[in-house]
Amino acid sequence: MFNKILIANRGEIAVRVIKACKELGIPTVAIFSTVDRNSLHVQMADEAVLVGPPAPLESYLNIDSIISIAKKLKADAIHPGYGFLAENPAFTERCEKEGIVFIGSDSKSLALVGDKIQSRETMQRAGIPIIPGMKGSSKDINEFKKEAKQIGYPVILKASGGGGGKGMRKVRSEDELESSISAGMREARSAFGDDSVYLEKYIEHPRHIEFQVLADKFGNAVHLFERECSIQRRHQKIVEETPSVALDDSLRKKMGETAVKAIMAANYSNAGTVEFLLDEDKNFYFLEVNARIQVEHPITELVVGVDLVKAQIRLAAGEKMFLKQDQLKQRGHAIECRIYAEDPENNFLPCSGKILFMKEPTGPGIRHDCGIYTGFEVSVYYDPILSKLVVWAEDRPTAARRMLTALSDLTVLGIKTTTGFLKDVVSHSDFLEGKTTTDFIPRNFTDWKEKEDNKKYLNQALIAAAIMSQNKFVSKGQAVEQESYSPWQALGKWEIGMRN
Amino acid sequence: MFNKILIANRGEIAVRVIKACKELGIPTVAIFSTVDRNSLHVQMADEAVLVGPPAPLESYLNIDSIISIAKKLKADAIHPGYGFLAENPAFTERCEKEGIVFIGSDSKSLALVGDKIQSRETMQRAGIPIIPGMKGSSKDINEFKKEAKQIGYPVILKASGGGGGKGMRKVRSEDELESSISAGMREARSAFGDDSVYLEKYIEHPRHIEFQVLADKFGNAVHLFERECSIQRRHQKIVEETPSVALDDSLRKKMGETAVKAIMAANYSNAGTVEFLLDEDKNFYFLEVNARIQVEHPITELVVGVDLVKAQIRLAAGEKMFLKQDQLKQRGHAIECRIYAEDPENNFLPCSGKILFMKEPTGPGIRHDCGIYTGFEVSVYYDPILSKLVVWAEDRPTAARRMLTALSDLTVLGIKTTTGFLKDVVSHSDFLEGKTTTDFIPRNFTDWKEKEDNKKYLNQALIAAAIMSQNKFVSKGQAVEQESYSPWQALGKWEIGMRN
Amino acid sequence: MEHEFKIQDKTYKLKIESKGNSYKIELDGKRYDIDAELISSNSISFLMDGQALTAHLAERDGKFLVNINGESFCIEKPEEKKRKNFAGEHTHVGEKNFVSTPMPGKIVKISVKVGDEVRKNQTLVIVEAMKMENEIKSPIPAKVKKINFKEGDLVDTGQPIVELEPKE
Amino acid sequence: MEHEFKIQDKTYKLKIESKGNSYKIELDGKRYDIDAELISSNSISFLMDGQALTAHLAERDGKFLVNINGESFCIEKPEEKKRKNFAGEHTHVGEKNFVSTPMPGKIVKISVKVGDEVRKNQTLVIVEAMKMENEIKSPIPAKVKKINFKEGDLVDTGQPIVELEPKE
Repeated sequence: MFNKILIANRGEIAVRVIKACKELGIPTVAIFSTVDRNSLHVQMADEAVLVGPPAPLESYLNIDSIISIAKKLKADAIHPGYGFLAENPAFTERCEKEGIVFIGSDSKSLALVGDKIQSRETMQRAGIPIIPGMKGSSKDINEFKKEAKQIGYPVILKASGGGGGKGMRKVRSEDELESSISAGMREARSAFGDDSVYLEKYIEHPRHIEFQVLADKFGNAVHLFERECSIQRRHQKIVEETPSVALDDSLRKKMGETAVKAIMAANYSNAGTVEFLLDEDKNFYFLEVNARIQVEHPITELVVGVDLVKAQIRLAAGEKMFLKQDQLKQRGHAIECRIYAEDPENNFLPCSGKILFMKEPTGPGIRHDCGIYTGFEVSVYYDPILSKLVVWAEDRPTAARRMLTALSDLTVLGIKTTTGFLKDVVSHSDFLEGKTTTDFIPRNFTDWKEKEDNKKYLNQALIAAAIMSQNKFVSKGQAVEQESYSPWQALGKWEIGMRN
Repeated sequence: MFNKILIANRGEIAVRVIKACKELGIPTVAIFSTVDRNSLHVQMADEAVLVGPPAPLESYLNIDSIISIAKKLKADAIHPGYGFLAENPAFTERCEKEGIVFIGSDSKSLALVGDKIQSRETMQRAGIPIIPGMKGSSKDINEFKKEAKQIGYPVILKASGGGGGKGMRKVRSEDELESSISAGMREARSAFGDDSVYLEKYIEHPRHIEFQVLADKFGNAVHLFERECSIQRRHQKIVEETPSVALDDSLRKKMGETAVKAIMAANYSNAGTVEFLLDEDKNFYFLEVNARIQVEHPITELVVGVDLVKAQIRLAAGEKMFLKQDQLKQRGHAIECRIYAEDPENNFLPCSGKILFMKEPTGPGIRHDCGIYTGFEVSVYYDPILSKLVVWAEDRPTAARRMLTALSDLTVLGIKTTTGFLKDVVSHSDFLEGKTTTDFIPRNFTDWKEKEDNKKYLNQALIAAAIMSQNKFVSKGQAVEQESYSPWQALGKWEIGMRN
Repeated sequence: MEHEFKIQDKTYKLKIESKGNSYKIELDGKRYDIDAELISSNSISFLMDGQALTAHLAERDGKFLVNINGESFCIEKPEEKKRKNFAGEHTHVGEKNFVSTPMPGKIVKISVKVGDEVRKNQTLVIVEAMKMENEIKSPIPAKVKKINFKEGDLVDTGQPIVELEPKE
Repeated sequence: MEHEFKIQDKTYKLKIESKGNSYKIELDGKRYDIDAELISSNSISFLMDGQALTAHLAERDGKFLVNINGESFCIEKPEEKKRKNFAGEHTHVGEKNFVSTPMPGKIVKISVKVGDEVRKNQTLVIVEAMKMENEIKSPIPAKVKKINFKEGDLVDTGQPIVELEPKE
């Protein structure tokens, strides 16, 4: 096993990885940019080192700095989390050269699956169904125009170098093509350091179904069943669940086997996810391999009972596959809601600022993978994900109900979040009936506003504000003195005492 | 289903029940004594009513007050939690008379299983193995002396009316008998309103193994496997786990079937637990039926995947058994540590006082059923349980490791707790090897002291104190202003502004 | 004592009398008897005629941010409002005839130059924040009057990026 | 600046120099360079030569209660100690020749009367707290000098319940 693991990431996923390492007894190194000194991952790691200025290219994407920190502190493995360097074959290759274990697949397979065009070809050869689209990327707008016409509008523009919705745009007509391509290329470069983009047929009303796969370095792989991630806005997943209501056992088995076949075809090892689109006739098409731990991995952990991050570490350390396909079972139902610092009433624009107060939901079947705390400053520099609220329950209706109460119990004051929006999503009749296709949000939630008039607790909120405004509590001098035992405040009083 | 449920309890179990009701969409009524106005269960319920002064007999044991609150607020069911009125047949009978559903078994079966002597006879008739002991209670010291001599010392003194270690004492010789009986009777009266006590053979080095059973009102019952609760001090369970390392599948099956038979013999419905002692030769003896939701129920929930509190509510509402024995499976391993407000260095004397700061552990597989918060005042009047830290993991060693890190992450400042002691328990070689018998604590932890000299972070703690003492932060005026957004403090400043 | 609050455009007046933790409050002609306990410096536990509620509050810029059972409220105190500057407001467009960004970020592209005539909804500027590009569009048909930033600049909320002259 | 602290009976001296969030600390002849950030009003995040740590602190009665990675410390500030009273201390017995309860509770039984001679470890009083009975025993062979409470009384920590006269 490893002597020390460097986590080349920040936020909730860095926290998640550090917790796994702690339980495995492996010391951890956190890296942080100058705006992240007070981040949770810095507080939790055994060692923490400044990696650079806030801009990702100078910090969490800065390969030279990260490698030199790992070598200096004698970390023998690096966990990349998701995003940043998680799917960057150049980084993985560098780790391989420097003799540091990259916790993920090898650079060759990463390069293959990370290039959507190459991977589509590989999958096609392996007999895996794919969506019609461009054979390769291009810099020539005319080629895009020709291809788009041939595939037929609407088409979808994707970044060759990565996932997560970055650089991805639906293009309805030739009018929109040129500006979409420019914007997509810029986003792709900024997010992945590679501006290659390509076009694909846009499938109407599909479901996004992905399969979690674990593979060792010796050609053994198992799948841990599906996750349905159809509820997306701007091609970004926001609510995920498992099992999917759209699969029956035979389709589940067939897709699972296809997923394992896809991973084998790419000579891929470690944790990977095979994404499919499922159309209305239950045909499924290979989309891509996500060569990383996914944001939504907790729902699989809860339903299948396997710790995926620990599995990643063990497989990267060279353990043989320790799971058997026929012993893996789904139990109950899990749902994840991503809590973003975004304004759902204003086109989901990211928000930054200080968390003035936060209270986490707790209780049976509730897991909150969280990267923030009261007093934390959400910066503009990084992905606006704050936390992931995950619930497990015996069945889907119970899980949906649990998610609703857990969302109501999550309090974040001082910054706008998607919590109120998500409450409406998980209590929407289409969601409760399992009518979840990737157009769920545009279909049901265009121009969503919080229903101010329907709020039950308006009077109570006003009364709370009035009681606060009433100087009663303060003039009694009770509030601060009785309720706060901060040494800072105590010292403050002591200071005053000294001066008198 | 019920229209409204009154929870006749306080602390973490009241919080647990309220959460279950919320998810079922059933409004809740909390009751509170005058010292519990600021308790968590009052904050979480839909309605909350003062029930009386702090003394339990005048508040949480005050049957008349509780019934009248339930009737006034039109609660059609009462959940008793554990302790207090949970196993009081008089209360259950009163509920039955008033037309309020008691969420538990009926008064007749409660009277039967609640009387240890009667229940021993019933079990013996049903062919269930029992421990040799007195046939009935007595007020005559000479009868106790005679019986004890006949059974043979050591014997154990137990309260007829209840469990949880209250009134229970090991008696090594006739010298100790009289004072033990007086103390036991007083404790029994105070805890259960009934001072009957009796004697039993004391079995050396046993394990405490109990089986969770659920039964409907129509004679259908299933068991949800075992919990091992051998780690006890003063006959109070402090660490519980499931599965037990002492059972193999055939013994597990046999004990489970015996547990169901015991529940049936008592005509018992709802959630109940059948306690056994398992001796070194794997003989098991019926101890008693715990006619309530148990403190340690979460470990069964995590391993079997069934919400026991919701099951209680559904069964009490008259639902038929919705679980099938052959579909119930154990998965992984769960451990619970009870966090008490006690001083483990001073004979576990209960502590009271204000929680100056608390931070809960979070993460995959961690559940913290908690009745306290920063600023909460732990009173002297009630059981000193603060919370229950519960972990689930794929296997026992991983669960033990997870528990250790979770205990390290649990911070409670301002009151002594058993946390440090529990860390030593779950990392003890006997625990890790599964050598858990009921004498585990006296065998390994007599006169336990926290190892001050071995502390890793002594220098860091001193440095933290020094930095706090340095008036730097305070004189900068940053601390309070930047880090606290309490409206109270804001108003405080505003007040000052007004006066100028 | 009387308090006046605003939520969005609506004004609310409350009369409040208190004795210890007991409050008598009049709101919209209704009277409430309340027992309120300070649970932490950001939380109040209420009992209103038996109804139990916990409100979480924080204060910033003369506003109370309140959350009760997952419902959020932003309550302004009009008398305090006056004393605050207008920083942090979402001044996208409108009367002021300029466009600004609703969140701090970096200008990655300025698509127009001074003197250009622009259509309604034509993209003027692209601001990148948190790795997403946001197009800032012209709210009206207009002529570009002034550009206050260049590509690569960091820009804060409310700062006029491009000033416009409306076309009739 | 110098600070003196006590943990149990041991005294520690620290020299501390600070500039912003940077601290130079000397303890036991060793020097530490520290970057310390206030994470909340009860938590400090340290970096000491790369080592990352979070300390949680609270203060009461002139003592710091500190928790780092699950290890607890009670750190006294001797100079402040003097100004505090001794309430809350566990004064069971010893030099003072009386017994008291280590936690507040109700006296359910007093087993002795004034003038009784008692053995070491003989139960003098039973105090019930949190539904558990706790026997308060004589720490020494002694004669009962005075009894300050009666059965049913509530008794606080540190209050002399039974006063004793030691026997040689």
